[in-house]
Amino acid sequence: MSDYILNSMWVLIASVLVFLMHAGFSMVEVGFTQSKNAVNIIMKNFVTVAIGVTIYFAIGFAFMYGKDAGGIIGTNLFFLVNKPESMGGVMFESYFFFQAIFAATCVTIVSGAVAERTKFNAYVIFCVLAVIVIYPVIGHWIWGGGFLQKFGFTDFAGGTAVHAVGGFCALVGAKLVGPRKGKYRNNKATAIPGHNIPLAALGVLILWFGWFGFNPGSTLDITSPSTLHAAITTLLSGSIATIAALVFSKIKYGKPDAGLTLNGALAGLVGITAGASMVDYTGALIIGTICGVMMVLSVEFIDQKLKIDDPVGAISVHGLCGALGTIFVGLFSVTEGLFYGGGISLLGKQIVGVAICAAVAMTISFVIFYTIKKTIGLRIDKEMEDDGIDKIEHGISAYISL
Amino acid sequence: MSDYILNSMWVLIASVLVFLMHAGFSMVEVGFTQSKNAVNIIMKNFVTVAIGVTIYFAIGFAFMYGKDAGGIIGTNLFFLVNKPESMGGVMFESYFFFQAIFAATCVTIVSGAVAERTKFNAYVIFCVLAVIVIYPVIGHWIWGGGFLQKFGFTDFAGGTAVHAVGGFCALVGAKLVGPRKGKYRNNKATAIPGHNIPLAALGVLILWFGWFGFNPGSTLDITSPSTLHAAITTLLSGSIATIAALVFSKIKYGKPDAGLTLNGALAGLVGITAGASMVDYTGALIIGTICGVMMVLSVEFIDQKLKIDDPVGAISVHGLCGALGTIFVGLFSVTEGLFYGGGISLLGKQIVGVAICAAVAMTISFVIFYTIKKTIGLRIDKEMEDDGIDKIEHGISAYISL
Amino acid sequence: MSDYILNSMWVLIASVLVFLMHAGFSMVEVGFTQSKNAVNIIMKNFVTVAIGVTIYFAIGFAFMYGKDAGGIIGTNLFFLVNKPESMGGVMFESYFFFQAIFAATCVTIVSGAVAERTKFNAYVIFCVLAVIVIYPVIGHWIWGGGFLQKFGFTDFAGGTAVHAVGGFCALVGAKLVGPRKGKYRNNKATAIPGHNIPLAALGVLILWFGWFGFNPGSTLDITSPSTLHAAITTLLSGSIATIAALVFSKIKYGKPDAGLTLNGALAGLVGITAGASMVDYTGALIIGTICGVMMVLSVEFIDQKLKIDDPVGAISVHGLCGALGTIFVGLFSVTEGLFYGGGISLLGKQIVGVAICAAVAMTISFVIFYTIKKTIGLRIDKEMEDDGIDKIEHGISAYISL
Amino acid sequence: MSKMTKIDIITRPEKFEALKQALNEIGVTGMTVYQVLGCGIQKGKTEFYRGAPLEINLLPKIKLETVVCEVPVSEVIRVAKEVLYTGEIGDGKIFVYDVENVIKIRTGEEGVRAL
Amino acid sequence: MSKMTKIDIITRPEKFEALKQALNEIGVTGMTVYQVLGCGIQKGKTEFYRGAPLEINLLPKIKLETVVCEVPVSEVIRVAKEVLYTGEIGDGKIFVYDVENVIKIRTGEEGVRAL
Amino acid sequence: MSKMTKIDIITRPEKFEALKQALNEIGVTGMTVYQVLGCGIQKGKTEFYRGAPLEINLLPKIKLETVVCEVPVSEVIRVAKEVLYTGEIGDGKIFVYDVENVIKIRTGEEGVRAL
Ligand SMILES: Nc1ncnc2c1ncn2[C@@H]1O[C@H](COP(=O)(O)OP(=O)(O)O)[C@@H](O)[C@H]1O
Ligand SMILES: Nc1ncnc2c1ncn2[C@@H]1O[C@H](COP(=O)(O)OP(=O)(O)O)[C@@H](O)[C@H]1O
Ligand SMILES: Nc1ncnc2c1ncn2[C@@H]1O[C@H](COP(=O)(O)OP(=O)(O)O)[C@@H](O)[C@H]1O
Repeated sequence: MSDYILNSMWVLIASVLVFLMHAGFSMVEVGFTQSKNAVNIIMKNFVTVAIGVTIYFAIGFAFMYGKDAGGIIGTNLFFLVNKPESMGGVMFESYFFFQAIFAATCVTIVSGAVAERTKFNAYVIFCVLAVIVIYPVIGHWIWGGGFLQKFGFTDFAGGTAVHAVGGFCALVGAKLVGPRKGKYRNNKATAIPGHNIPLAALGVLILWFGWFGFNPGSTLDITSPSTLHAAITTLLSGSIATIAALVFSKIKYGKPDAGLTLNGALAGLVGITAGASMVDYTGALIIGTICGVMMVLSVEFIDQKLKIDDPVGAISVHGLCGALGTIFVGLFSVTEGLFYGGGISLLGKQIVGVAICAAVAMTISFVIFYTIKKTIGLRIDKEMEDDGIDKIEHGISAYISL
Repeated sequence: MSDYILNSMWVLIASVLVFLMHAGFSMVEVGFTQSKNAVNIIMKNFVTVAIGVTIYFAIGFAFMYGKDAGGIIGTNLFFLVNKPESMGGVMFESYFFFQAIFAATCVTIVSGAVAERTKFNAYVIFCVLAVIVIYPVIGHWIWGGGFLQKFGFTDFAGGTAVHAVGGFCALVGAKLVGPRKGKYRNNKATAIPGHNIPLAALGVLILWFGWFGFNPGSTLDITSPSTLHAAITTLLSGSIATIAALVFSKIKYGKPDAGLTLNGALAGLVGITAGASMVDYTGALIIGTICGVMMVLSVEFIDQKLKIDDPVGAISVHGLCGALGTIFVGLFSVTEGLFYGGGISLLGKQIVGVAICAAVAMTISFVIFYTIKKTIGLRIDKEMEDDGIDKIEHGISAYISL
Repeated sequence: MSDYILNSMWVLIASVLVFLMHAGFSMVEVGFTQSKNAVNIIMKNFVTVAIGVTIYFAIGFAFMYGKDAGGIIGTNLFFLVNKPESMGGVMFESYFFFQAIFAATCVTIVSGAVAERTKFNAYVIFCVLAVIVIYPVIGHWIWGGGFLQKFGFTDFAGGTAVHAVGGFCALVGAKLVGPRKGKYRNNKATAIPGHNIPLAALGVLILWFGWFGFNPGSTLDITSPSTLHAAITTLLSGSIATIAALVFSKIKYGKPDAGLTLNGALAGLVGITAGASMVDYTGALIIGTICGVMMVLSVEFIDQKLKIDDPVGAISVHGLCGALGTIFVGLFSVTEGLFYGGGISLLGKQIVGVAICAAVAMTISFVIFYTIKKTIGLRIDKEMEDDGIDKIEHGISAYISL
Repeated sequence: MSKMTKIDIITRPEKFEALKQALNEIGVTGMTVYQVLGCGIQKGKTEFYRGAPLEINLLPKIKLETVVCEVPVSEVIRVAKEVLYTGEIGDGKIFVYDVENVIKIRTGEEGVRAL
Repeated sequence: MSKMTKIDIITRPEKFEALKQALNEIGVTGMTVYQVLGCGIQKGKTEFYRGAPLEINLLPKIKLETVVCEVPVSEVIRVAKEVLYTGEIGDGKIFVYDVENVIKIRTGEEGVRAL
Repeated sequence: MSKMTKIDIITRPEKFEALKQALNEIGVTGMTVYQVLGCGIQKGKTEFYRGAPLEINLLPKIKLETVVCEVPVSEVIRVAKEVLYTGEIGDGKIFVYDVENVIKIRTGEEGVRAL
């Protein structure tokens, strides 16, 4: 028996942990939105997973990990036809399984930001396209042998490839679909609080659990110490960011804000994702702290200055912290980071890489969302928004007690 | 260190994943029923696990995997006395642990179908008997060296042994206990919607997570590529079935039905269970699609034609899709399936096997339920049904806010 | 590849399973308390994890597993500086990760018992101090090479080190903070029922799931048969205790009590923790049964005789059953237990060890809680207790529907 | 303006559907429903929760409120009694109140025409 | 038919148990309870939720509604005031309305006898 | 004691915030809010749940109840109409009732002064 088997097994297990993150995302999004749209959120999360997996199997994986063409896109392995026996040092099936479960995550992030006002079919169309052209293509550049990878850009577990890209698509989507009715009164942001904080909290803890598959699993190598190292940095960053967000929200708003504290944990987890195996414990603690605080500032900035309505804070948590965390690798990488004597070379590459990915993600998602808006329309009608999508679009309420 | 250790470890981990399915079943059943009976559902699920494990340890395992007598039943290993060191290529303890966590699943399926109107003690009696005479005996035939196994009937992870058997018992139980009050008005089915769709959705995702222990774990061999293959077919079938049920319900009823979409995921997972390691990706996608659609038709048929009241759709999801999936092995098995040039031999065996198991499961469960009905009674009284089992039988409401 | 890698991997996976227990604790505590304090409970659980991990990383681990000084305390490895490559036969990182996730558990137990009336900052201070001076110090004595370990006291997975210690701190905390308003009317206990039994049930099942990391993981050795043995005893004890509590509550109060049944499962799991690898199946069943029954008696005794208000039953479940289970090792250990011909030597040591830990835990936590009470105060003010901590302290309700 | 009357019917939640249908049949179309907790002759009992006594003396009920004018009050009462009667404790009660005025926001109509 | 009166008592949820007991003692047995949100002098405050202002100006209250006839209204009010008084803002209010009729579905009795 | 009047406004939940603000501006400070289910002209439709017909004919509404005296009833009605009017079915209704008395528990004041 070889490391090969052991690593394949590890990746399988890590994938299964990651799978539960879909439950986490669902609960976070349900909890942070209004009860009248809970069924719709659930449905969106289910289609996201289902479509994500199916299309990634058919096309996405090929684009991402197929034979590289010009550093831009993969070109074979559609429907896994002619699949090799192994990939990345593990059984091909392990590799694919891990990636397929990841694939939908990027889109799920968007679903939270555009929640409560986006047409179901519009979202489904975006979901399909994103799993074909956004995630796998950028993923190819970063992980699949594309130009960013060759350039030296580094993203361990998807701080940019998954989170920042998802977050930037979310920004575009939320901007284009517009704020929920009543979110801005007299041009001032008002709170539309989530309807079920305990479910949201459960979701965050489930996500955290899954993150231990996401980050440590990304080494694809359980025999390497960096797998366990990544587990610990993930734990530390998530913890300190929780504290940072709690304390900072208390200072800023006078009360320990529950929503921001829960988001704080996620901010720390997203922030460490790009460099979990590359930064040391101190680095993890600093990254977590900064992400926890920056996320709070960003939530307010996006909500009140940019006037973009993001019910779950996805843009700040995934977009900002994903990007920050990726750039921080250039500062905190123990081998090449600026603060560890590695000079500014990696830092520069990280900034360039993040900028390219952000720009591309925003452009493609803008094209998609804008086209949808001008054709079938992005936004549910006024009546549906008032009465709740659940009743009108799905014909059922999430909670029925009479 | 040997494959033996590694496989034992894998089976342990898979078992733990399967264990969480009990949380999944609980949440699905709670979410799809009325709030006034939520505590009762919870209690049923807890006793099912507890009794299932305990009795399976004492008797069930012996009947199932003890020394075969006449192809019908196992005859030693009661209370695991004189247990061997290994079984199925893994440590005996691993093997037993995996099986014991499975054991209660079959009964749990029944609890959903008879929910909201069945006496608690009647259910407990059924549960005890089912874990002694239904699940282990049929299990022995299929997996324990019994006559069906010798005959060549194939059921990889329990499409029939667990799901179809559970579903057919559910059919008998639901028929004998009768529909919930108000379910049929003027002889027409009316909907009694579940009270908490988000919890049901969480349950489905948790079940899906556990399924990655259930199916891939059933190889008992992590070194074999079929373990990972089973993981991928499980993922694909669940995904496509979700889409199938969603689209089909939209076509049929005009709206994407949340309950049916959630059930769709389960239908796909059940459908692939019997053949997860034996069918290829295309097979998995076809099986998932068919199961997703058939489940929708079956739910309507059972509800409106058979007039059997199944609050959670267990009969269609587990009974129908379990049976279908097992038969499909005869069509889609890459080695022996009809569509892959294997002729009709396996198909025939699968049909015969499913038929025998269904017949036996229905007969035994009929005898049990009928005897209970005629003695202590199956059905709660009218008042309890009106006011909710929680308040009367358990003296408490699930949700208290005053 | 060596056992070393395999065991490190196993410990990593077990740790991740244990991590989800924080979700379990949160849901149990939320479910068993009133809705008006649900956000506060959530926040407490998040800070407990976050602070627990961070401080344990900085100080706690050093105190617990650093170089022993006089059998009392560890003295190096602060911030993991100069960490060795391996510990306990696994990679150091694995070892630390497992321990760090454990660390907060002990405090979480307290948070349930003092719920609904304790100041948030008072709790945070207790949490910080407990993770510095209570858990790691006693942990050092038992597991880190301290005097109890040398003495021969045995605690496999933390029946005393985690649960009994947590439970006894909870006793002191709940006593000092006093009962919730309205709990004792005319000096008689009245019920203040939990507001969400399904969430509590989910929490219990998630905890049970995590326990399969907690107990089997504690061998740190997947190649040893005792790992799997521990899994099975955990399963059996939890199951039989569920049944025991259900039946006993039915006998005692006329109805199968949902709260006690859920607590019953936990009682069995706590009870087996100290000896999971050392007792045989029969032992596990007996221990589970006794713990299930004793927990019910203890809940009533503490509630009605001691008049200590413990909303979730933490004192009985963790304190009593943790202590009992540890002592039972002296009776049921197959190698040294009294009932297995091992004489009373181990039993004596177990009793002495539990007594010392209980006394120390109660003393230190008394000093901490008493000092807090006399300085910043332990108890929220009357108005906050009436209106709910959520609205006043956190400025938000857990469930919002208008 | 002819007399308008508010009728509150408090009864078991499970009877609601039937009651609504019956009222529709006699021409009552507008109604507002409350989920309430009630106690009357039908008392709760003392239960135990974790061994501590718990008085459940409020049972979930629904209150159906309808303001009528053209449909005679007596007719509403007759129908409600018919549908809701079981003879068991907990059948519920009907309360009748005077209404001063009704305004329909959409049309601005007042009084009877607003119903 | 002697005059029947509906008394609505709006107060803090946590006072409910005590109020119910006190009313039982003076002979009020039937009551219906609503969970409502209220604001009066006791205003909410502006809180922050994720940094955005959130006006919580409705506080959860309960409304206990009881229709009495034989028990004098003044007696009910006296008892309610006694039990509910704390002197703090938020003690609540009592509203008194006239009732035209009451029907007990189970027995068909009307008016006082229905109470 | 000058006449006190209870005004019940039943309307869409999402209009509540605006209504509250508008009422505050004309001096109405006390109010009690109910979450109710209603049907009027705005009917529900038959939906399907797992293929079985499900009549959703009750829509969630809020009922805002306010007892006024000094603030004229007509003024409250005017403001409510202004804020709530959309012209679509579902705008809601206003019901006006007579109140016999009000008592403020904290101060013991009765009638107008209790408001
Ligand atoms: N005097 C009353 N005031 C207000 N509500 C009442 C009164 N009497 C009964 N009710 C309401 O009516 C419901 C049914 O009353 P109950 O006495 O149980 O019915 P029955 O007389 O048919 O047994 C109660 O639960 C309560 O909500
Ligand atoms: N004018 C009113 N109309 C309707 N409900 C009212 C009115 N005034 C007060 N209330 C209700 O009574 C509750 C208590 O009133 P509040 O003014 O806070 O009490 P207090 O006067 O004791 O401070 C409010 O929350 C509200 O539900
Ligand atoms: N006769 C009535 N009695 C009690 N409540 C009514 C009555 N008519 C309408 N309502 C309430 O008012 C709400 C709005 O009525 P609706 O007819 O839908 O408004 P609109 O007339 O503006 O279309 C209903 O949902 C219901 O709660």
